[in-house]
Amino acid sequence: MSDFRPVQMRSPVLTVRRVDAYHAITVVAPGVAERFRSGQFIAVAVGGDQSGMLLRRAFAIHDVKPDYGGTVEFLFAVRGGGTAWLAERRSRDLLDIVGPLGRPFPLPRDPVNCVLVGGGYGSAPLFPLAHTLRGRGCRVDFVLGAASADRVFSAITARRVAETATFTTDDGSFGVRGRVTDALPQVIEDARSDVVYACGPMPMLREVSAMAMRHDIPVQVSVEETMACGTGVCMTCVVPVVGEDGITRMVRSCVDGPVFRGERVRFDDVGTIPFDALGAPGWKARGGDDPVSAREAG
Amino acid sequence: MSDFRPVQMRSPVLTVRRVDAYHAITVVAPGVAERFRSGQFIAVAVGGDQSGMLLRRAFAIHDVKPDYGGTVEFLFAVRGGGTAWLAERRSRDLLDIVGPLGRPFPLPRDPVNCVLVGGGYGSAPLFPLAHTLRGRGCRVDFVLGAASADRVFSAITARRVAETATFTTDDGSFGVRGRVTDALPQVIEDARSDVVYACGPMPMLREVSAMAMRHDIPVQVSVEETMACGTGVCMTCVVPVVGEDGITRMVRSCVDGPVFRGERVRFDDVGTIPFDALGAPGWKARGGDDPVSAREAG
Amino acid sequence: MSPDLRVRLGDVELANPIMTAAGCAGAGRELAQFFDVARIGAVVTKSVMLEPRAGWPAPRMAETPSGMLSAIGLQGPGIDVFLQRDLPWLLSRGGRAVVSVAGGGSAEYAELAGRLSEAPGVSVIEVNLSSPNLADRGRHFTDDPAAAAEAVRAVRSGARSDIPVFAKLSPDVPDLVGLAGACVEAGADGLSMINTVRGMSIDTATMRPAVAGGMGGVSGPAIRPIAVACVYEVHAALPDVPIIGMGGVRTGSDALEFVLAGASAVAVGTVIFHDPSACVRILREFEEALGEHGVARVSDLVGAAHRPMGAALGR
Amino acid sequence: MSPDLRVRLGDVELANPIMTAAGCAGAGRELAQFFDVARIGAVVTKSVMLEPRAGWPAPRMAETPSGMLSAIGLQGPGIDVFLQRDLPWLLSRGGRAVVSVAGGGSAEYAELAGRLSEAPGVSVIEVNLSSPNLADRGRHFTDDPAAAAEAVRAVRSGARSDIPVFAKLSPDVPDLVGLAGACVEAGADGLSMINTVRGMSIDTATMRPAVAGGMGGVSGPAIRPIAVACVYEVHAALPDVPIIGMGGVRTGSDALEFVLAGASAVAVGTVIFHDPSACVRILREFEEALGEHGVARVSDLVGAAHRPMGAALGR
Ligand SMILES: Cc1cc2nc3c(=O)[nH]c(=O)nc-3n(C[C@H](O)[C@H](O)[C@H](O)COP(=O)(O)OP(=O)(O)OC[C@H]3O[C@@H](n4cnc5c(N)ncnc54)[C@H](O)[C@@H]3O)c2cc1C
Ligand SMILES: Cc1cc2nc3c(=O)[nH]c(=O)nc-3n(C[C@H](O)[C@H](O)[C@H](O)COP(=O)(O)OP(=O)(O)OC[C@H]3O[C@@H](n4cnc5c(N)ncnc54)[C@H](O)[C@@H]3O)c2cc1C
Ligand SMILES: Cc1cc2nc3c(=O)[nH]c(=O)nc-3n(C[C@H](O)[C@H](O)[C@H](O)COP(=O)(O)O)c2cc1C
Ligand SMILES: Cc1cc2nc3c(=O)[nH]c(=O)nc-3n(C[C@H](O)[C@H](O)[C@H](O)COP(=O)(O)O)c2cc1C
Ligand code: FES
Ligand code: FES
Repeated sequence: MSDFRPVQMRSPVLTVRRVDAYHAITVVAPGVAERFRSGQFIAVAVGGDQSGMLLRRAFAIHDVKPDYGGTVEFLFAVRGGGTAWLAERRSRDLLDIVGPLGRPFPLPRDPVNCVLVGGGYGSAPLFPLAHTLRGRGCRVDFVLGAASADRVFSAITARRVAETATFTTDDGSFGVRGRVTDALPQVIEDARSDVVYACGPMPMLREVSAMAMRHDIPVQVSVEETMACGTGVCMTCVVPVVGEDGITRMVRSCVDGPVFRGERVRFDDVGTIPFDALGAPGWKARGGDDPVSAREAG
Repeated sequence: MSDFRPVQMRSPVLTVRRVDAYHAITVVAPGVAERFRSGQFIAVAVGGDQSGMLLRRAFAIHDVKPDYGGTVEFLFAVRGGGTAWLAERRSRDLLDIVGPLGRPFPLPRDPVNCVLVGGGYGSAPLFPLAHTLRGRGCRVDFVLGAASADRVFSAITARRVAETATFTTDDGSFGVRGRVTDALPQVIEDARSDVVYACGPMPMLREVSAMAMRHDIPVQVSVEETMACGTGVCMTCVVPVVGEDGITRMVRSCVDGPVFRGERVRFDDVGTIPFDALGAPGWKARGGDDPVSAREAG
Repeated sequence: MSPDLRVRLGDVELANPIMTAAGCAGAGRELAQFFDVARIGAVVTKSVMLEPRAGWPAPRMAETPSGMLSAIGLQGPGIDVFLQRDLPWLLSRGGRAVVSVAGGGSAEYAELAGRLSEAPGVSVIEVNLSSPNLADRGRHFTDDPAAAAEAVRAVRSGARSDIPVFAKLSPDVPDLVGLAGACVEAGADGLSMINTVRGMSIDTATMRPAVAGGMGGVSGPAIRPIAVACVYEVHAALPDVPIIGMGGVRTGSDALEFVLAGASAVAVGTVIFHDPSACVRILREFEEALGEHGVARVSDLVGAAHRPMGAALGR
Repeated sequence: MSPDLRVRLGDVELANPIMTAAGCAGAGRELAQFFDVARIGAVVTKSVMLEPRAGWPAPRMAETPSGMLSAIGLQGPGIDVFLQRDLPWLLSRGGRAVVSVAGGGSAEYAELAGRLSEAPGVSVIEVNLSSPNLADRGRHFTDDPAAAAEAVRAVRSGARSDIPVFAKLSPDVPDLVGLAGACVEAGADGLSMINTVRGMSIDTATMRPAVAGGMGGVSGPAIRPIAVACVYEVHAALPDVPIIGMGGVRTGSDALEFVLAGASAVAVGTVIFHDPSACVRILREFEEALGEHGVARVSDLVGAAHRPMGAALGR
């Protein structure tokens, strides 16, 4: 694997399945499959050639198989026009995909104990990660949560792959009633976890990161910010992240992420420009430097 | 048939076929089928729910059958994004169609001799017309032309339905080399035609109308002007037509047409506002009445 | 409990906020084939002029991404035919009539308003200010706030006092808020916006402009964000002036977007060409959206996007 | 025979007319994963400022029909990093650099131009005039032709004389032709247009503006007819001034549309987000379209839609 560059291709749909509240699409995409590392995502064009939906939709890669030269599976919930269109695809349709994109989950050098925490479809990228970690001799524990039973992800696979799998639902329809963060501390202690991997909504990632920090173990989170390009050129997907040098920067979650060290993401400041961020208004006094006006084009 | 109003429906596609250079789509559309009269058309939404193509595409109804409560067939050549999308439909897809639209071909009361002249896909509406005319005891003769053999329409059906069928192609690849207007005078004389029906490009209709007038027989033409709505509300599809009262008006080809008496269409003035048209600049002197400026919204 | 959909345009109350946009629904007759025109808030008619007008030659339109470019040139039969044929038909079907008028100068605007005031049943007069001002070399009234104000004043003085007058604005003006203020100052009871956005398409096959008029107006969903910005901005400056918002409304959610920006009513234009039943579908979707938000009165939502976070519903 | 695609922007010749639009391609590095950046006419960089700038908070974008609304706020690392890291990288790959600059006042514009002139390899400087003019309460330079002219003059005076300066215009101005004329008068060698169109989206779930900045800029195919109209109109008024046309270019045929309207070169922006290989695809389609028309030189087509019918090719 010398070439990590993403590729763009028209991939034939192999299968479209319903999985509880989700749809799973598998496409034949050898170039993507061979480059893929856990935590990466693909960006899918939606609506066809004359679509009014211009922007690609980002989906975590859930599974990669060697069949047909390499297939890639992603799962999604129907949300708006793009996912509704995807849900109507049939096998042999072509999907225009770009991938694999983004910074993957860093892997531990040693066979340590890993707890993987997922919320809703945020669980998707944790499955290939679990397989890889197992392959390296790591212990894997899952904590997967969702609003309701039909949104809990691949419970059977989770149980099969992991040492333990704990499930939580907001309505108690499956597993423990509550949130993943209610269950996590116990799992960390029982499993003597050395590292946390998490993917899900921002508030969940914030709490998981805080917990990991309290337990003094590293945490890798995969964030989700609205993305227009997925390839690093549009600057729409920024989150405030503290760098090695202690300086906060607005970094692109598509190329500098989506995986970040949890303690470096300034969750409380997501949706703002922290006053001490590089280039924030007044960051370096040049006299009367105003925030950019609302009519700003770029 | 007391209700002539068009209907709007989501019609399942029954079949999609290739017919030489054309695609033929049959949809299940009972409401349209039962109201249909020859010469009418349907307006089809293209590109799906989030399509960037906002305007419906107009297609002549080529065939209507009683199966499944009523089916409607239309034929088209791929031209731009809308027809390309249509060509990719498969059976069981739904098409949003509105129809039947427009003024149909008026039918003769008596069993007279009718010559039907079609250019390219303009032949489409002549087939149901031929059946209806035959049903009324009329003699039918076809003169069908196209650029090349693969664009000549349903030659076999034409031969079966009509007394005679003459074909012309620009390149001579089928029938006589030349245009329908080269063959028409002879057919009119041989068949002692009493009336001409024609559908095709404007220049063809102009010549056919002129010929019919020279032979002193009535001519009904079906015109094609770009249409945004097909239902009479947008005023984009106008052509200059002389009314019963001798006054030229810019009339809507979607509801006042597409079928007009050939001698009433001011073919030479298509694409202009004739100076003597109702409401033309200076038509009624009100002093300094300017043509509407180019920034005009409506 | 279903939400209260009634809205006020000046002194007039409409049963609901969804209406047609001028020039996109004739006077309602063609659309009545697809739905009952009495069910929507109002039918806004094609702009009526004093005399018959032939408009621009064809081609008059070109499709553009998520929109269209058109140059019709105000084709219409004139006020006499409108009063004899179109208006009575609409009223006979129980439709609410908002009549759009276009004139070449103040005298014409005043005369149109007077003629409409003699006829019974006109709910609102909308003044299309994007028609050419003959006294100013055919520039639009909207190009000059003073000229626009004069046209509004003419309509207001010619119209019966119980008929609200709405001034319809184009977005292609140097200072929209200033223009809006000038129209209100001149007696407009409300504002309609936006008219089409100036644009052009070139046919790459013929290498000529795609519509005979050269320039045309862009409409449809493509211009919605531009229209929402205009409504938002004018509502911020003139919060008490009712606005009929329009520009690319395709769904009930789009209509809600305009209401949140500050519109009291919402007109559907180009999307009617796509879906002749659009107005009733949008009305249904709009009502459902209100239900999902648990909103009791649509009027509570007008301009809600301007309120501080968390206070959007003003409760 | 394949058509001659070379075009001139002032004194600079480009191998072909297809380039990236500012802010939609970084400085080329990310796109180089998908194609060879040396193949397109030029890479127009994200607007560079003197200092690092964090821009607007997220959410910074919303999808709109056939377009998007964005409010980035000129995030960037500043000229030092640009000159050390981004520009050398682009040049090392054989890319042509058109560097966009944004300043808060004339002094900054002049300094940016000076810094760029010291570095080797800058082909053209594009002056983003839609940045806030700090001396005028943050209004944009384009809001005032005099301020725009001053910024252009500052860049022209700061820049090496062999580097053409292009002024980038916004369509939301009272008098585009007047503004364009003022920029040319002030020394602009050419014009780039259009920047994004002011717009807004409201999220109907939260009932708040969809982007953190409130107002944003609309881009993408939705605005293409607006952009074509601007290019057509300015080319009609200033036929000798080279124009870089942009706004919603998606296909080679769209690029041709801009050339026919009067553009000498064509930039691709938002569509890159949809298709990272867009520039090379569009270049190929553009070349094919020229072939179909039997055109020998792209320069023969610049402004062809202005010529009388039948003389479009000027032959
Ligand atoms: C790195 C990453 C990985 C993701 N993985 C998955 C996954 O595995 N499964 C899954 O179901 N969803 C995933 N999402 C979210 C997914 O991208 C959105 O659900 C999807 O874009 C919604 O598209 P839509 O057309 O249905 O919704 P719309 O609301 O119509 O979308 C409108 C626009 O907003 C953007 N958008 C809307 N919601 C989101 C969101 N939550 N995140 C980012 N952009 C959004 C869309 O891309 C589009 O541009 C992921 C997002 C990111 C950034
Ligand atoms: C009454 C009527 C009957 C028709 N019957 C047939 C038929 O039976 N078979 C057939 O193949 N075609 C027919 N046409 C033409 C057909 O509507 C166009 O070929 C089709 O709209 C092209 O769509 P597109 O998206 O492929 O092309 P595009 O060029 O991408 O279309 C862009 C826009 O222009 C309009 N347009 C383009 N060409 C035409 C045209 N020739 N006439 C009207 N509008 C056009 C489209 O509706 C659309 O709004 C008919 C047209 C009319 C008006
Ligand atoms: C996300 C984004 C960022 C942009 N950044 C800049 C910029 O930094 N400088 C600039 O002059 N224009 C900027 N623009 C405007 C584009 O260069 C271009 O003028 C506009 O988007 C129209 O072209 P398009 O429709 O092809 O995108 C930006 C546009 C977008 C969408
Ligand atoms: C074909 C057409 C004709 C129009 N005619 C008029 C008109 O006569 N008077 C008027 O005020 N506006 C007219 N408009 C503008 C619309 O009323 C509306 O303001 C504009 O199209 C934006 O709304 P939309 O995007 O929903 O169409 C017309 C628009 C179109 C597309
Ligand atoms: S999504 Fe465009 S930079 Fe990240
Ligand atoms: S197509 Fe709209 S009136 Fe004929």
